[in-house]
Amino acid sequence: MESLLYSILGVLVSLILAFTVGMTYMGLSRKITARIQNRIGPPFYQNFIDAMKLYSKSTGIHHGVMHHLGPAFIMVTSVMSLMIIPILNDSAFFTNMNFHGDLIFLLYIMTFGPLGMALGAGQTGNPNSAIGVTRGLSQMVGFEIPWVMAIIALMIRYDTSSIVDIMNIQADAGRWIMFSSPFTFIAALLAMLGMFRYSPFDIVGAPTELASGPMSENGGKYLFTMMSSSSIFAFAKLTLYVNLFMGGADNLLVLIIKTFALYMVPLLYGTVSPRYRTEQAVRYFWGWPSFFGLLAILYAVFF
Amino acid sequence: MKENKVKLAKYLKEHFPAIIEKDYNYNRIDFSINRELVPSVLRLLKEESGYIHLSHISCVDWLEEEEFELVFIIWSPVDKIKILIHTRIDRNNPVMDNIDKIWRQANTYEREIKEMYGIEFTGLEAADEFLLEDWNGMPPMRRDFDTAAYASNKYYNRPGREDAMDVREEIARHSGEEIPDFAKKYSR
Amino acid sequence: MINDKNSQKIVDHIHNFARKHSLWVLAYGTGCGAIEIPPTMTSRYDAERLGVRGAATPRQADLLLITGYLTTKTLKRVIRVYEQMQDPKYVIGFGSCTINGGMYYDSYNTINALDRYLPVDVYINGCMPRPEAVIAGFTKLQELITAGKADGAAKYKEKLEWYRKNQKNVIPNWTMPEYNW
Amino acid sequence: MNSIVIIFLIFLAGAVLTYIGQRLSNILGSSLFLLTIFAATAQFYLRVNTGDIFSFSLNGLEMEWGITPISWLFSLIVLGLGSMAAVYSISAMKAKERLGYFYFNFIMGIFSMMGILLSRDLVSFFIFWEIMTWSSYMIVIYEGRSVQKVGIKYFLFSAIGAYAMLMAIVIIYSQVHSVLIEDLVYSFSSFTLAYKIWLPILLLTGFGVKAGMMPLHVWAPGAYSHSPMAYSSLFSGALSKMGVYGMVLVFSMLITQIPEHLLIREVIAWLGALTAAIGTLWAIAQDDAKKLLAYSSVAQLGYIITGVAVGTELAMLAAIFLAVLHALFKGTLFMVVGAIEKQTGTTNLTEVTGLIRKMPWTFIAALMSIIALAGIPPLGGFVGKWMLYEALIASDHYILVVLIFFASTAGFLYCYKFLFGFFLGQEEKEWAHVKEAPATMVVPMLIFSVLLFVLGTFPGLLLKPIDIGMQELGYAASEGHYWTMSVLFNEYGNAIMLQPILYAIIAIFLFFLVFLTAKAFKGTRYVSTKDISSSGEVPGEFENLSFKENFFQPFLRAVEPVMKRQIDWYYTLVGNGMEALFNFVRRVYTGNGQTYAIYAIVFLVILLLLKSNLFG
Amino acid sequence: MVGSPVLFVAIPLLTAFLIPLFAYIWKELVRIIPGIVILYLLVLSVSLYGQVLREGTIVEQIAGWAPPWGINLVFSPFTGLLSTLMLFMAFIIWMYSYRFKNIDFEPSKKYFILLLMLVTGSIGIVLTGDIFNQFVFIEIMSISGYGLTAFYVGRDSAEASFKYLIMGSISSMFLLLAIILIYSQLGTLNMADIASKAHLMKPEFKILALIFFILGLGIEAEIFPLNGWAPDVYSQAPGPIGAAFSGIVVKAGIYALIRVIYTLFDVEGSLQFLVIIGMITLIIAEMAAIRQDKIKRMLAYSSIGQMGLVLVAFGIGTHEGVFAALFLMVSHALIKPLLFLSGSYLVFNSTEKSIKELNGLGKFMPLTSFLFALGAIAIVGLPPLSGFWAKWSVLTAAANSGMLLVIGLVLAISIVEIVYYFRVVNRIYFFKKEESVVPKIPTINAKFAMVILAVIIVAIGFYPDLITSYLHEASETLLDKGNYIQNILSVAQQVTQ
Repeated sequence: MESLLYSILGVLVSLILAFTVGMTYMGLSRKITARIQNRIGPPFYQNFIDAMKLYSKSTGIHHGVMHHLGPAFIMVTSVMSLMIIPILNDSAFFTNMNFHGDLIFLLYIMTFGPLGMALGAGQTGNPNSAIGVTRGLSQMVGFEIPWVMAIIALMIRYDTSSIVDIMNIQADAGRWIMFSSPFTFIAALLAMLGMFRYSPFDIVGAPTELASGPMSENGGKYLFTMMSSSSIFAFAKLTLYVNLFMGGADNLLVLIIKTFALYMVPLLYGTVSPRYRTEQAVRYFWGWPSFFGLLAILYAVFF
Repeated sequence: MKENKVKLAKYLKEHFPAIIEKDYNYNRIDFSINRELVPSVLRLLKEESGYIHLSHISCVDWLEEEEFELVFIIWSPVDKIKILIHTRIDRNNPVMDNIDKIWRQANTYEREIKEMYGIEFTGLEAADEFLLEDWNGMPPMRRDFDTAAYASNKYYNRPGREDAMDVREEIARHSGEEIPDFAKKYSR
Repeated sequence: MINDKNSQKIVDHIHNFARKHSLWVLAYGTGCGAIEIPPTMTSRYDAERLGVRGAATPRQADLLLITGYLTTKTLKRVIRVYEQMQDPKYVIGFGSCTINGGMYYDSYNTINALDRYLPVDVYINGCMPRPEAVIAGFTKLQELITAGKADGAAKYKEKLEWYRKNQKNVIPNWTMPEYNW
Repeated sequence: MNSIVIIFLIFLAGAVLTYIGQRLSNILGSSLFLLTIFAATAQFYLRVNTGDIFSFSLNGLEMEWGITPISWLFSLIVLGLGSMAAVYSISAMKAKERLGYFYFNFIMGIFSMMGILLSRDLVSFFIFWEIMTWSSYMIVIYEGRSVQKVGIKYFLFSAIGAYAMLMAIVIIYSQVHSVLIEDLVYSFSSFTLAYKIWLPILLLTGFGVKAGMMPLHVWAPGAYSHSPMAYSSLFSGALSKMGVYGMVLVFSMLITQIPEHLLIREVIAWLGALTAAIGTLWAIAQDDAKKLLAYSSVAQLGYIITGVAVGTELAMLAAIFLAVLHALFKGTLFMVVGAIEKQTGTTNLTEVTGLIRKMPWTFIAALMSIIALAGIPPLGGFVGKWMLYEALIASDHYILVVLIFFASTAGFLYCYKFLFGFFLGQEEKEWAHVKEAPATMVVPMLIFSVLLFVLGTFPGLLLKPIDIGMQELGYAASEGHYWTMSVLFNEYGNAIMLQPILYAIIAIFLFFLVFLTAKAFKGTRYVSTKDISSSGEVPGEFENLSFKENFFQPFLRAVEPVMKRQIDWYYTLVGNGMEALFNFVRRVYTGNGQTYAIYAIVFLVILLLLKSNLFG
Repeated sequence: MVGSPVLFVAIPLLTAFLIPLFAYIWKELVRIIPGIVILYLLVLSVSLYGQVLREGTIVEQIAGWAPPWGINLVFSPFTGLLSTLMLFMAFIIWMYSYRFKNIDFEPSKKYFILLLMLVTGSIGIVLTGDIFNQFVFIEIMSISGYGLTAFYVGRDSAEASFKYLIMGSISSMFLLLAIILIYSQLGTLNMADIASKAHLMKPEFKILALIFFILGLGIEAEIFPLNGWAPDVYSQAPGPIGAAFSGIVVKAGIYALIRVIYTLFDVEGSLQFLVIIGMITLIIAEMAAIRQDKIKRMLAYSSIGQMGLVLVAFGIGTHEGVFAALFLMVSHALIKPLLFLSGSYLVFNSTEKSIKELNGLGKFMPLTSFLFALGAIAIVGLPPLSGFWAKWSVLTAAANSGMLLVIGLVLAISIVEIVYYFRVVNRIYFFKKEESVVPKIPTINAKFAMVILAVIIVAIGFYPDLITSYLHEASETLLDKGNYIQNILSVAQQVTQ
């Protein structure tokens, strides 16, 4: 009973943590982008203000049940992913509701959100939304390939499908998987570029082309929910990567440093890249990233 | 260039004795002809002489002469010669032959001219509205359309513009050019 | 406790603070003013430091920016866009064309005073206003929001009939859906 | 009389009576139709126990009908889906012509499938197999002239498969001198190596055709999409499972007895995975919902084939689990398409839009089955796919996992296309009149949706009978090791509790739903889909803003090299070559008497010349 | 003893010559009398067959001459089965062609005379135990066949008949040559006697005789490449005659060939030769069939192909093989006439007789179309119809002898068969009817005849044991050559004693 209470508490705390950290990262990303573009840029807490404003806006309309459910779908995905991913190494309540979480389960629960959002976006009837959704799904098919290859390589190498086990193995060996299985890490990292949907893979939102795509009919609370869920999801993904490849974290500070370092990769890559077309993006992921994924699997099988 | 223009003029003269030619510098040559023959001239030029590109159709309102002048500008990428075909039509009964069977893009120009000048193109198939929405007065580009009066009548005019000078008079004074009669009524 | 007047005041204060520092702009790029927006947003003048940011669709936007003359044909669309925006919402008129018609005062198809048709919170003078002026306009709007005076949307709802009469005056074929939120 | 025989008699008599009854009156025909199927179903579940045997001899062959746990399991699919599809087809086929013909073949279809499952010998298996083929062929060509090419194609491939199977059976008979399956299994180990290889291959060709395995699948899209939807659900859901059933038998009984290094398992598993991938890609390219579902069926059967072919305990468990689920969700989806076709008159995804508010129950059924199809937790499809991945990884088929994962992810694309095309998007004036389908059509779909949900939450309900069936096939008991009521253990001993996950999902979902609605509930109103941000333009009443054409164009452009040519093209090439050959051969018969006389003389000369070679 | 085998030859011949006389009494008798005669013979044959099964082979001598010298008729389980089958088919055909096309008095007289003679010839071939006598019967059969082919007045049928005549005369010539060879060597014409003395022949002569026999009988048995006449004849003769050819005449030809190969000589390699030539016949015929656009020609090629398959089955040489061949013969003799009979009503009023004209007749002639479809399904060997069991027997027989290639080829060819039959069936049911075609509803007797055939096909399909025991008995008899010789020659001994 006590452990259940702890874990529920842990989930709540890590939710708040994820929201805060995720929002800050988003704000920082705007600041960093601005600095790179020789601007002052908004303050790092700008995203909190935006979220607050969106929450305070009236949400007068919906286009039907699925439109209403769409943001909830995404939120469920983010929270579920966060619940499964352990936040810290060997922590009493920061393991969350982790049930020796299965990586495959994670793969699938992560697709629940996009599909839900796609349904929501679909019912708005805005053609831009539908176009954005088709792009997003196509891109997902693209980056899931190297990503799943990396995960399979991990599972082969370490004979487990549990995140906690992988973290423990790294702790025991004293070596991050990032270094012991470099190909796996490269494949996963390249897949991450697509996951975060920064440039050059920002074909889903593409404000100037698609009027922000799937989100184009969502304002107010809908947008707030989407925004916060994407922050939480970003944090969850970063934590997952840290857990899998960078040996997890012993305390929150280390976690934040590691995740931020990882977060810089898609962000900095994005600031200097123009946008891909959809088929280019898809083919990109089936090129070098998948090749590295294949190398990772071969490496895992033979060594 | 020069020989080509001469040859062209001769060629057109052979087929259309009524055509009037006026040569300009460099690559421009103008022809005038009555409106019934315009489609034939255009078709001949397009299909026989290689003038495959219709650059524009333009319209001039000769209010005093009670006529509209239509100018068809066509161009040949081979000869690099620009031909302007002028034709005049009656301002009180503005009807012209539709040429969008010769050039598909003529349709757009014709719709614009129809809306802005009220010239009917026989057999023009197009949606009812092009640039103007819900317009049912005099075509606005005709010179006898008084746009200032229309605007002040239709739109709310914020007070405070009264001290505005008439720029036109100032210019006339400087350059010594006379303001034509028909423009005088716009002067304040 | 929540419905308490004082606590409502605090909540309003926080909300206004958030709204003030997060203005999402829907730039309706009519006329020559549209070209002034890019310098305003990019590195030279960087309006984003004020929390001003472009929004892609009316549903997400707070601020409608009319950047120049409006033909009657465009006015129809602008009204539609304005009505699709979610409360609270603000309008900034941009350049002398929106104020009194500017150089198009005698055109047969441009309106001369925007505030007859939409509730304008702030006008920015000039033909065209420079980015500094634009930023000054944003700052002015922020002040108004803080003071709680940027209530154009409320005015629009209040005087809807008057606005409608004016709109219908210049748009003869009124086929638009009714404004209903 | 033996109860198995009684079931068959019910079916046969029912089929004939229904045909006659339909001639007399519509109601009589329909009620006889339902009565037959339900009577047989009731008879089967109430009176027949596993282990019942009925032996007889025909044409000097010992034959046997009986029921094993594994066939009992597949009979769930056949009779469950069959009876639901029957209920559905009453309304779906209303006001169509030649109903007697349809009902007759429908009953014959179920009859033959039950026959296949109940056969314990190869000859009656083959006979029922062929009855199944022609009865389904009859329904495929129900629509008339436009589908006769499709019908010929279907029958041709079925015949190729069936004759491959017949050849195997004949060889088996000559070797074993018995057609009983158990005798075959018993003596298979004493066959020569060549027979050990070729017999399974021949049998698998036969089953592979019905299961739509890769180079043999070309009939499937046409046949699935052109039969009446009431039958398509049975066709894709149950009939194709007969191929899977046969494959399960072959892989668990025969292929276990041949050396591993022959790679038959690998080849078939790869074919299955390729089927899944290519089928998915083609499904994405379709604009017609029927075609889309047909290709999707091919793809889904690809997973199942892979699972069966890999053949470890977990893989087999996953494959059979997926087979049952595929029957449920694909059956539902075909029913959904049928309902939409009935209500709107078309199944073109680019035409129909925005039915969600007009056909909400149909939408719910479609949504549930799509979620199950895509394998998203918490519905049943996830459990099956999860087990399949675990099994493939545990048995060292890494590239296969990637391929199947690709197919499954790309599957989202057509899933979304299906839902978006029919139910979401702009609500056009054209479809304003559409009403919800009649209750008899909706209820079967909803029953299946609920079943999908239940099986996703409590997979143990289904895994238990599968486990019993697999023990019959010689697998070790997996109970307690792989599953309990709702907890799944994987190969590494890690567990996934499905119920808590499900509850968590529902809880979070409700929380955010309340969060979104509670405060501004009064303020939030429905506005029509014409009221969207379209740059201020007001869409006209008949102005179509739907995004439908070239839906996944960019993606298809990315995969263009793979899809340049359909396999059909190669078959057409072969077919044309054959036609040319036939045409050439035909010229032997010139129609000229003198030539024939010369032939006779030439024949004589040849015989005389070769007489020492020919005759001793 | 219910009757003598002699009656099978004597009665129909007599009737055939008497028919013109009956016609003077009452014109309808021309049509009725043949039926009564055939029916009587059928009953006789069935009862004789029963007796034979109980008591053993009946050998009947004609005119009291003992077998090696005189002519004798053998009614064994094998020949009895065939003669019963033929008479049954003859009866069906009579029933069907009673008032077929309202044949006028004069033509109908000819028609039934020729039909009776055709039946006589065929049964004679099967029953006779004398090789020269068999030649005579072949001539009777052929000549009536020429006549029936040219029954319709017209260029095409005359041409077909002429082709048949050419081939027939080649056949007779080589048969005679073979007979002369044998007689010159052995001095006997009795089959049993030849069989018992065959080893005395010089091998070269034996093989030469065999080759002549194969050539001569091959023409009647329609083996490739001697079957060029068949499609023309089948398609130009009246519909029921096509049925008679495929159901009766070919069977007689096959019987003669088989008798020569199985009983007369025991030449090594002849069975393999049968398999090879049968396969070639099967493949070429089916390939040709798929490209036909006239329905009867298609059926004819299909029939040739089936005969090839029968030869293959005989060529297997085992008991199972012979059993399979007989099963196939019976099954084919039931199905192909059904196809011919229903098919000829389907194209009854059309001018071209092409497959195109069958379009959409399913709606207008439901029963006929259904029966045609049933026949098509049966002949391609789909269960649960009799064709399947026949094919099954052939395949198992081949498998038991290890002929895997044969199995593969037969099955591959079956797919070709499916294609062309289903094309036709699809046309019947799913195409739009041609405007020019006027459907013709079959007469009641024709319907009855076809339904009887269909019922038997379905019955055998569901319960093949109906006929298998008879077939086993028959194949036993064919294979037991010693017994055959002994049976006949013992009669001779009885006589001499």
